[in-house]
Amino acid sequence: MSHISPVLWQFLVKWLTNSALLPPEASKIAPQMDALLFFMVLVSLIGLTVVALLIASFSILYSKKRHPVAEQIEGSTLLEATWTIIPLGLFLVMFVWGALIYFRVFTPPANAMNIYVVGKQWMWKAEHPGGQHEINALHIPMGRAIQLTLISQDVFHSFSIPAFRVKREAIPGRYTTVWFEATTPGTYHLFCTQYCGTNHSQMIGDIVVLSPEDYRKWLAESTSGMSMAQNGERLFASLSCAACHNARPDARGPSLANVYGSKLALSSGGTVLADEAYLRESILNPSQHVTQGYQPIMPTYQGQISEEGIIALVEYIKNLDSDYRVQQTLNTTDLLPGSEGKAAPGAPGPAKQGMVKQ
Amino acid sequence: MSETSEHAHHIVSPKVYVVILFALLLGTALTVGASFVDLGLWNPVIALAIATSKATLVVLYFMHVKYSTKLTKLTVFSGIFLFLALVGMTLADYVSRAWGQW
Amino acid sequence: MPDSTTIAHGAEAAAHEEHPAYLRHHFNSTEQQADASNFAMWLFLLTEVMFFGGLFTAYLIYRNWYYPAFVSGSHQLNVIWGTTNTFVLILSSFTMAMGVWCAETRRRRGLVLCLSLTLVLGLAFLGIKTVEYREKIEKHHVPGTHYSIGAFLDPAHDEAASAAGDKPLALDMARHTEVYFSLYFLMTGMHALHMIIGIGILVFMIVRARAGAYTAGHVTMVENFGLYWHFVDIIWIYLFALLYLISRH
Amino acid sequence: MSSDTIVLLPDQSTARIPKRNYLTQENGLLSWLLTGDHKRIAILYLISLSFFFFIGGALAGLIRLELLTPQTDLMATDTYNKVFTMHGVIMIFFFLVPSVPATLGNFFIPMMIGAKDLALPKINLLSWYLYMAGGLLALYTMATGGVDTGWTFTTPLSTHYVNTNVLTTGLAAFIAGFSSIFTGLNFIVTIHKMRAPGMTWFRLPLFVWAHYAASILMVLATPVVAISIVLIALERTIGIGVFDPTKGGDPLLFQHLFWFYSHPAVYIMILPGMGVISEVISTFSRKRVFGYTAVAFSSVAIAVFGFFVWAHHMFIMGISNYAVLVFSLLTMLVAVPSAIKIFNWTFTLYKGSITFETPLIYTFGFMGLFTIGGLTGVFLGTSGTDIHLTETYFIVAHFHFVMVGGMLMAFLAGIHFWWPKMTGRMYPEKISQLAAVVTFIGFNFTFFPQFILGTLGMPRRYASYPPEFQILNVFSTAGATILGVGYLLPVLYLTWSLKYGAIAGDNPWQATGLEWQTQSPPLTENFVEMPIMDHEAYDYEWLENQTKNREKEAEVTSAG
Repeated sequence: MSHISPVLWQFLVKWLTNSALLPPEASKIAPQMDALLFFMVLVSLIGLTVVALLIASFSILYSKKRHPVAEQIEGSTLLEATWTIIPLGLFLVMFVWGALIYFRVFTPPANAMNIYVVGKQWMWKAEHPGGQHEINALHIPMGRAIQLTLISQDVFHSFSIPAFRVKREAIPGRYTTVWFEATTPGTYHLFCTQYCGTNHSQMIGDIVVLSPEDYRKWLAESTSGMSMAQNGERLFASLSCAACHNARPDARGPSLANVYGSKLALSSGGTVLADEAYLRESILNPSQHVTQGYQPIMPTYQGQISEEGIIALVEYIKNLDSDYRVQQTLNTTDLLPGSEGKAAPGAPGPAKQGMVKQ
Repeated sequence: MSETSEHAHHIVSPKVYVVILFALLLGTALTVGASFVDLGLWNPVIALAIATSKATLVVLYFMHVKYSTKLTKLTVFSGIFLFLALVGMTLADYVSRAWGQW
Repeated sequence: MPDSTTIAHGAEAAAHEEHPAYLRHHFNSTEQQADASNFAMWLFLLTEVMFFGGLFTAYLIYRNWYYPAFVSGSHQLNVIWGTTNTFVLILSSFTMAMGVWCAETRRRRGLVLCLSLTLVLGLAFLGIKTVEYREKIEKHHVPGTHYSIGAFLDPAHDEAASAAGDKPLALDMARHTEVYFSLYFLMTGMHALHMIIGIGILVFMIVRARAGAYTAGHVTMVENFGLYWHFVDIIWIYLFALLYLISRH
Repeated sequence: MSSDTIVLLPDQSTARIPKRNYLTQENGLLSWLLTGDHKRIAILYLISLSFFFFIGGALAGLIRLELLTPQTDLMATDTYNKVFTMHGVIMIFFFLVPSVPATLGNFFIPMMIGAKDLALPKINLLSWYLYMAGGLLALYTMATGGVDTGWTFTTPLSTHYVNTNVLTTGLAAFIAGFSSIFTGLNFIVTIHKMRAPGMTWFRLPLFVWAHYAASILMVLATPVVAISIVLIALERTIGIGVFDPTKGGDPLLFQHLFWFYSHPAVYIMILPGMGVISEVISTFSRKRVFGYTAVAFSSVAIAVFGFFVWAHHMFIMGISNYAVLVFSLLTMLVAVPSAIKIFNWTFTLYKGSITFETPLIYTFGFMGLFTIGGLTGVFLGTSGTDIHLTETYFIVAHFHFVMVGGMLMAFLAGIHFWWPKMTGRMYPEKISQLAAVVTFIGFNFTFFPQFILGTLGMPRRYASYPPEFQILNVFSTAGATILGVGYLLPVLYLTWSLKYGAIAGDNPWQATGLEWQTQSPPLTENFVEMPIMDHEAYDYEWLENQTKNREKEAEVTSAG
């Protein structure tokens, strides 16, 4: 192989030994995705070969030398039908197969562990339920379903883990979710794949998959002392949410215990599933999500809580399984000066007092 | 439409225009009147229905589509169709987002 | 193949005819020329439909999302001005249609009169629109940094809102009235822009009509402009219904 | 050699370029700038398009150079961002969208249907001026600091988070959009109203059908992007809240409106190219296109279905899952007509009598590359695999296969095919065959590695990347060099041929289209007398009889 440039040869060998066509399969969905990909590559190769062979053989057989006079052929309905139906059938198979995978990637199982990810120019911030924060990195345990709840603070970003074959846009103003279950410990690429401005190509990081023991160790090492729900609780108190959401008989707001995951009847009619997105929306645009039997008196917190703050609140509300906790909070807020009459109807005032910028 | 031929240029008589004018004015009065009555869900439906019939009158008579070639009719139709496709398919996304995950 | 025969027929017929001065060299007959420009105008209107289509889509989506804001927003509009404007525009459409008739029947004075009336009515429409816009500007209902939501938080102290019996909106919903006014100004503004362009062409056409340019058999320009003017009218019919009326009661 | 070519040139010692033709009709710069002649406007477009193509190409070269190494060493990241944005804007709005329609379409549609000109010559000239205004504005933008939003102008990035020249670039695209609308409108009117006697719909060359389909897309889709650009501009200047999430707007709505145009735009780009392929493949296999009606209707089907697939650009952006299903299914449907076309072209070769001149070599290149490009499109239209592949180099490779591999190959095939008609002179055959092969090889070298980069997960629009992707990027950059040579060659030898090329005569390829039945270069009014179409499209027997009759006549006159 002396005639091949040694540099090129080195490169080739390096590439072939490294990773040939696909990144490692490190999640449960990856082999399924790859199976479909291989099927599609196979179909494409066959299709391409058929076309190439036909062109090549016709070119040889019917070149002017061999075949000086062309025979005029109008067409053939049978052939037209063949190459309409066969590709259509194959494409439909791909459609159904692909839709099944799409369905799996974006339908998290009920017991998934939820990690929040906030994208901003140009970093990823991950928030674990235990209160661990990470930037441009995500530590996750192997063999456990992880759901990511994504949001962006500014522009569109996209959270991509090629080794897991998953990707989801983080969009401003709305939660999106994706889930995966890592199968192999190791460190994998995290990319932002949606163009997001100057340092788009530096919005990268590491996904670190740990064995369950290592993960526990990591959790213990990187704890910030307060869980996310505890952070939320503090915020809940300082924003005086318990002034209304206190589960007393005369409460102006609905009780929030066990509200997560339930079907709520709205005063505008209709019911809604109280998920993360709903909780977030009803903090920011409360008048559109008034629970039946209550007045639309809650002020909006748009522009007053950071996305991380909202996440903490959402996480707190999610974990509320009794009114006892709220009433505890209430007792503490009662001690705060000027906490009475915060949510006076129609007055935008309370926001000023309860403002917490994280 | 027997009077529609490829080349005969149909001249609509002023009488027709006057009739249409009064129909349009009447339609406007009706729709304004209807808007002050609370009909719930029917308010937008009625308003849009009257607007559409007014628009249809304008297209058919003022714009001579009634007397035009098939090609013109097809053009108008394809415009409406694609307009509805743009609005409809985009709205379909927004409406079905509220249905939740699956 | 009727299509081909008619065209062939047209070509032969044209060969025996005297060519009028306005027949451009690449057409075979005046009919072909008129047909072509008429069809082109329709296609252009199609692009206009799609142009406004984007705005209508946005309007429908946000009306769905922020219904109370859209209701309160529309209560700030003046139905009397709106209705007057609708009448004005329908009348101008009528005068335009009559103008086309005058051109077709070769009445020069009638055509000039009709076009002038259309012009006056068009200007009247824009005048009323200006009055409406000024009202919005004074109340800080133009989206942007100076946008004010006072009228929606406290409707009792706002003339238009209290007249409509508005209840105060929650702060978050009141903020979304800005979306309503964004769309209001966009849609009516785009419509007004089309009116202004139309009026410019009208002035040009009146000058030419006085010289008798459109009453000698070549009416395509008048007809095409008529199509444009009627189209602008249709857009307004829908804008009037969507912006002023459907949330009125 | 004579048995493997169909080229039939007049006796070079006596042949002359006709004295009176559209090029010599009038002289002086003004006669060009104020012309209403569709052929002259086509030439104006050809020159200006080539200019923008090479600017866009130079930017592509810069991108490839930067990506030679994993670090950002050649330019800063925001410079890189500006470079790829301007590459996209210039290539899409100022090269690909107008490429075949504005040059070859403009030149040949009236000739093919036997008309003297397009229906609206002034509008045609206006659309060239709009194109130039838009193009120069884009260049001005580039010179005064550029723009770094990506050609997709994604909100809220473009409205709130960049402070580069979004407004002027948007205005440039807006103006170019109107140029495109007017071109499409002109074509539709012309094809409907200006056909020669006997030229029925099913006697139209497939080139005309393809342009008709593309024109529908131009007329109906472009205004939607125009309004979304207006909305962006107002959002940036005044701060209206239609796309701004903090004011209650939905940034996804912009994506809907944008892709409502920009997906059909892909078909605007490729359909005219497909038209070229039909003409070339029929001519060089001396056969009527296999399944004429199927090919004609598949063009229209692509145009119609093309409108209803736009949201497949948004599968992972949080549109509703039901919408994903619907749009994914519709995307599968739009893939079928393209497959039909490929097979019909292939079977046009069957029992033909094929010669391998340059246009056919480019056509074979097109068929191979477009097949790959089309099939990889199915990977992206399938909702499941789209998750992994979208926003990576896979998508970059995919659309370059379709648009550069497909469209540019078709454009070059068409330019070579009609060069003798446009200029009256032949291009040099040998070197142009070489150029076609070089282009094909260079293209594959450049873009095939990018598929693998994509499956490996390398994101698009990255100025720097992890080092393990370097080897494939080196391949790609090396290929781009070859590709560059492949594109420069035609410029050189085509320019050379303007003066030194062999005189082509009326119909060097013995093709059947009406455009070949008149002198080359044609008269300003195209035909001496109005042609009458009395045969089907691609009727080679008619052509032979025609030639025989003419020979007989010549014999009779010489004998007499």
